[in-house]
Amino acid sequence: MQVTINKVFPLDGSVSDAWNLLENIEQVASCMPGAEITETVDENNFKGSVKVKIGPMHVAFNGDIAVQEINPGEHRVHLIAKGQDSKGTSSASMDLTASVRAGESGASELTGDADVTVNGKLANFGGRMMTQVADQILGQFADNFSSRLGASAGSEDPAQTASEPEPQVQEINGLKFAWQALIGFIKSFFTSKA
Amino acid sequence: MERQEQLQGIGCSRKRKEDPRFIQGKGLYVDDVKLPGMLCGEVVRSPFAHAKIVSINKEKALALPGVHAVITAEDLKPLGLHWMPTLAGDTQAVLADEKVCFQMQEVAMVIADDRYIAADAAELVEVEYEQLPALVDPHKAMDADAPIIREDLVGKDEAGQGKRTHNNHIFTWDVGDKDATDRAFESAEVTVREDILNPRVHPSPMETCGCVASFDKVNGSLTVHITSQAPHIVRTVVTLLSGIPESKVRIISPDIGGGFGNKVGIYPGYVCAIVSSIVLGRPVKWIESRIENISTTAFARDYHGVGELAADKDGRITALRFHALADHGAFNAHAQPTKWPAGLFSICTGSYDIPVAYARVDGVYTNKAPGGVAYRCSFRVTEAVYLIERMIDVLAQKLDIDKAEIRRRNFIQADQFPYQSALGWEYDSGNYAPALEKVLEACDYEGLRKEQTEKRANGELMGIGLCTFTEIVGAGPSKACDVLGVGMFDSCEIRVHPTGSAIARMGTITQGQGHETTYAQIIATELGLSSDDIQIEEGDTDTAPYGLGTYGSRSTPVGGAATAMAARTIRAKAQKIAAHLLEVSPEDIEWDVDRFHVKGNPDAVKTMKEVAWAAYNNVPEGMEMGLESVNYYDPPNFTYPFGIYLCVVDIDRHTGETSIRRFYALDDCGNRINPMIIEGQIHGGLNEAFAVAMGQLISFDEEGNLQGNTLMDYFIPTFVETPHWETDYTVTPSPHHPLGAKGVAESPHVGGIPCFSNAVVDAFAHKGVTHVDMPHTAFNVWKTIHELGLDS
Amino acid sequence: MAKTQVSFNLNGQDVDVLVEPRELLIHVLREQLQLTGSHIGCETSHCGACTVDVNGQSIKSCTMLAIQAQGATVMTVEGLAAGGELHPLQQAFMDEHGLQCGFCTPGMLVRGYRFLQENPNPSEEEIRSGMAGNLCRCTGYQNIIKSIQTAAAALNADTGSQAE
Amino acid sequence: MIPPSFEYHAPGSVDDAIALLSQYGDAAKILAGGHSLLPMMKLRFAEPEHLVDINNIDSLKGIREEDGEIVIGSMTSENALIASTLLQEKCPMLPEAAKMIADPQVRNRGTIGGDISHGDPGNDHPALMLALDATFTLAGPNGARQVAAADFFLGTFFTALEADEIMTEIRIAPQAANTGASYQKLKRKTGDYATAAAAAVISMSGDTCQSASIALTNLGATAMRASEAEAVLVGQVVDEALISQAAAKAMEICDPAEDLRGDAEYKTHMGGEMTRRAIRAAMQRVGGN
Repeated sequence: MQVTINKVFPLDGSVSDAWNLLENIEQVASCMPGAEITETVDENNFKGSVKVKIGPMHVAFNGDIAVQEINPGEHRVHLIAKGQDSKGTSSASMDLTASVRAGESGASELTGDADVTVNGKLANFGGRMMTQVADQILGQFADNFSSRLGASAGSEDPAQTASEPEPQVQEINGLKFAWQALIGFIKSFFTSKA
Repeated sequence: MERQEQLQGIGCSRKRKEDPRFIQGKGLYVDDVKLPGMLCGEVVRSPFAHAKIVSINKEKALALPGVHAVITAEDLKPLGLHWMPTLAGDTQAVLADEKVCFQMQEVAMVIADDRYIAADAAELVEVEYEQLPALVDPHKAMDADAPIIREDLVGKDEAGQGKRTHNNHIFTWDVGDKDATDRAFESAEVTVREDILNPRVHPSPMETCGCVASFDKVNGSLTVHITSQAPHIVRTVVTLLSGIPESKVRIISPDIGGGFGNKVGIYPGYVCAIVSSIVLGRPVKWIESRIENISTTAFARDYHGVGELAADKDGRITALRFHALADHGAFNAHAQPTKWPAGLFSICTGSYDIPVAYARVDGVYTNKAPGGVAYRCSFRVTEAVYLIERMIDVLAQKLDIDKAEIRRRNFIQADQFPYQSALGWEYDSGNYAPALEKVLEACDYEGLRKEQTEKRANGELMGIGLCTFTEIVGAGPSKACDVLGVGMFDSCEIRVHPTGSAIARMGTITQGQGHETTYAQIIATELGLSSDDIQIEEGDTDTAPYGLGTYGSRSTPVGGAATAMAARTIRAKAQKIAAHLLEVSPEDIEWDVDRFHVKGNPDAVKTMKEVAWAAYNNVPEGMEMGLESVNYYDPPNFTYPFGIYLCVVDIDRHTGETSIRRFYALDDCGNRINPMIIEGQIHGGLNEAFAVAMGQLISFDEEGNLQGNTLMDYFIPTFVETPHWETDYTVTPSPHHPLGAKGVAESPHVGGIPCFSNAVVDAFAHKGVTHVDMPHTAFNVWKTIHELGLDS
Repeated sequence: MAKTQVSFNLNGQDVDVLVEPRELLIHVLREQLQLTGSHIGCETSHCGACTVDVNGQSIKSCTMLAIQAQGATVMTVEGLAAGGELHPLQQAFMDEHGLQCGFCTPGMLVRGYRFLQENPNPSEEEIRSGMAGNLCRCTGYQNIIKSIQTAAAALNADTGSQAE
Repeated sequence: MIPPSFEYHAPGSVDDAIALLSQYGDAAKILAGGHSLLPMMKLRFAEPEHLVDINNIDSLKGIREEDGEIVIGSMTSENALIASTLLQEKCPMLPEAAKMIADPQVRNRGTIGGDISHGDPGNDHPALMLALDATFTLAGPNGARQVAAADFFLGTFFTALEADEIMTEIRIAPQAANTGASYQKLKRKTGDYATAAAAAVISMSGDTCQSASIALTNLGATAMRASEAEAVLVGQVVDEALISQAAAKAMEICDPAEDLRGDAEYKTHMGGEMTRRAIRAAMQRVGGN
């Protein structure tokens, strides 16, 4: 089950501030709702996890992030993330190219082009909600990215400010919506009564 | 006459003898079997369609209290059981060996105290996979650079069914005179061509597959209760795989909750349960869930064909040509016993006198579940009938000839039987033209066409579908069919008891067809004993004579014939005993319904009951006592039932919903044993045809993930969707069958599918539509409507 | 997981079982109470093979916890025949060839039994919608409809004669 | 297909149920009819540690008239809706629609409150509630509050119901005079979700449409009100051309997910067609039926 998503998000900060944030993969990962880097293998390879618990649903994905390219000239990063859920019944991968550029309205823009693939149980029962789910996650990511950029723009030490975690509640809520959409879709395969 | 009626024999719509237990909840199905100390198995399955197995960690599962074992390919290897032969000459992984080749493939089996613990433990088996690109489209599978699905076959130019030309190629099969066919096409006045798809579907009987394996370590004997349409074959396969002598293997098919082809094959779950029982020394039950059933055991069809007809300008067909890619999934587990990889596809010239034909099928591997079963049909007969019955409509439209008329012009005529078809069959009997006229008249075909014309003028969509099909069933002559070298005979053993009741044991196995009733009726008529007093037993290999099972509409053509022959042997002996009792010579005696009497002296009588008693105390000198016989019947030919179906549909041009206004089915299955049961079989077969034509589809996404493998999405019509059925019949006996019977249960499925399709396409014929692929869901039909702009 | 005692009336008899909360009613009926008439066909409440009667209503016992049956009155196909005599619906299924493989039959009968109490004089259309929660692969439904019509007539004749 | 282990609670009152939800928080899940939750648990997608079964709370069941409103307990089953003479008389669209949900057995277990609380865009009651301008009573640790249907459905499976709240009642105004209502649902087969469905409630004054209320099922992230479609009709003498305009407006707000029922284009068209049929049927029933 593969979907392709192309998105542009306006940012408040300058192109160079945004690029400073984007080229730091660990920072980028922490903008992903519920995600964290658990191990730095080398400068281009990381291990990470996404853990979500919403209502009755528990999902934990563990995986690898491989940076394919960091192109400061074009303010572009290309990375591939692959993971499996902890029960081994589903896998997901994302081939993401993200870049920042001068914005049309705001100061700058974040562009994301992602191919997201889901296989296994989630693809059997929830695959067709992929677009909505991926959209939601990416939107939440952009929000986090933007707010972190806003926070860092006024700071002496952008990296330090940026590393402060976002309020957990906000992240969970963001995911809650997306995952609930997915759960709901899965449920919708069964008779429609609660 | 009265005595005849009392027998409730052939031709009588007697009530079924099996019903009392079913209506009181006393049937015994495999999942009802509960043995002391029994454990439960749960299969751990691959979430991916194509992946390498990096590692399997059983520790957490084994640590769960109540778990007895977790078996994987590694455990089966020392026993040589990690792969097993398929019925199609290929091999199939019992548990995935280093890689998985389809989603939900069997990777491990957990054995635990009960199904609850087994389910928990299956979740705890940790398998690490490295995903590989998956192939779901057979055309793409044949690309030069396609990923290799079966690494185990790399370098082998043969996979059990002849030469293969590509790593994902299984076989090429062809039949007919290619050159003559090509020439006929070159010189034809008119030709038509269509891509004809039979999508992947699943038989989905109400009961899923399962078994209870019980190995007795003390006696070294194995008993398996199993959902099998062919228990004797299972016994032979178990022996070949395990080395346990056949005399110590007992296979029991108890009551079977529907088969429809799903229960012919031998599945990894069975093998794992058997091995587990042997290793653990305790009975092991394995029952698949509905999701597992739809996803893994036995798909049908998946034939991607191109059909062509050549004809003269009057619509007389001069040649037929066909090529298909047959998607067999990851292993060629095509469950069919003929000597040809495409089964009986060569019946594709149908009811028509076609001078030359050529058909070719290439088998292909994909990352989908293995199989290729005959879903309520003989082997690839649905695909064949679908081809010819669709194509003749395409030709009719091209030439603007009425669809009934074009059939009249091409029918094999009654005086041409026995008829030699271009692809090598000898049709035993048929009488198509009068049957067609009977149906057209019953349905007021002319009136319907008139109404259609009026409706079209108003922008309404009404379709009339015809299907005038011929089947080939009753596999089969052993010269044409065998399973693992065992010829396709079938058997019956009859014992008449001293007081005149009897038991018969059969090599076939009923799955709802009513064998306990119909075989008893045959014996009743042949022996003059009431069918009430005749017990039929099937499915226990310890007691029944060897037989090849029930599928391909073979029970009546083969098992029924064996029954008649065994009964006739008994009657011949009985005649001698009667003569002895009446003190005349056997030639001076006549059979009269239920008794013998001396010719010319109707009062000198011995009833069969009296003879039965005498058989145990007063037989002619030199004669063995007892009254029993066993017959192994190898039929001289297949049988060729036919039918004329007519379907009227109305299509909602706004939603694409098709409503079946009328479905009229005339079947000719030769002589009829129990008309009530025949009618029931036809209703059921039509409903399965309706399901296939209008909604069933096993679909995958591009990565091989199954879509819609629960009964929410997989279409099994309910009372509400199912149309009303009208049935009719003619009788054209088979000349070679002892009872003149032909077999009926599959005709409605085989003939019904193209009839529905023909009706749907006919609704759009005036707009130039010649073919639309199944299933004709509202969505798919609407697409046609919308493309044509008919919804505005 | 600790087990809980659940008591209910099953086919006229009081029964007690010890169950885990997660145990489904169908499994407890079939495996603990040995009433294997009710069957499992789909597990997602689509097929109706597991239909039983709980407190006068047809329900799918694959989608009800056994623990929820506490205090309930439950009837399965095994409870349909009274005093060794077949229920008219059972007789009608036999007479009208309303079954083939028999796997869906217990669920059909239990649902049909309740349906005829809800609607003693159903039209064909009403039978089709009233029985729509039960799947059959063998019969094409037509003879099941006939069976229900025959049973309705028999039951009504019976009630009529009793009233006199 | 075996659910994972959990602890089972069967409170006898709403207060007890709320106390359990407060105590166990995210680890608890309400068990109403169970026909969505139990299959999900069998697939091991949902693994709640605690199930709070509210089937034993009698106060949540039943249909009554109170202060000129129809009050439906959240645990009222679909079959009870169908059987209710009060609803047949004063809110006939509800029993009509309930007959199109699932199958007879499932309708004995499935409840109106469960159907609404899930916020599943494929469920039928959300659109019905929107079209009927229903109000929901949500009870929580701090008492009860009233939420209008229009404010309840926030996203796919995302509603205004908090984790420690239970929907207790649904309140609906009886159908006004000179009003007709209809629910039109296209589905593949019995037991299926709608490919598309539409609810319409139309009030007429002579030949003029006085008010219109239209809502759609399974055509977006939530059930939704088709306000612009309504606006096309109100104050007008409604003819086929106008109905088609309204249907076109309804189609504009459709954003369905593609699945085996159809692609977005088909479903959107079916949204239009169901809207058209619902308006026609509702108008036919004005003053009659």
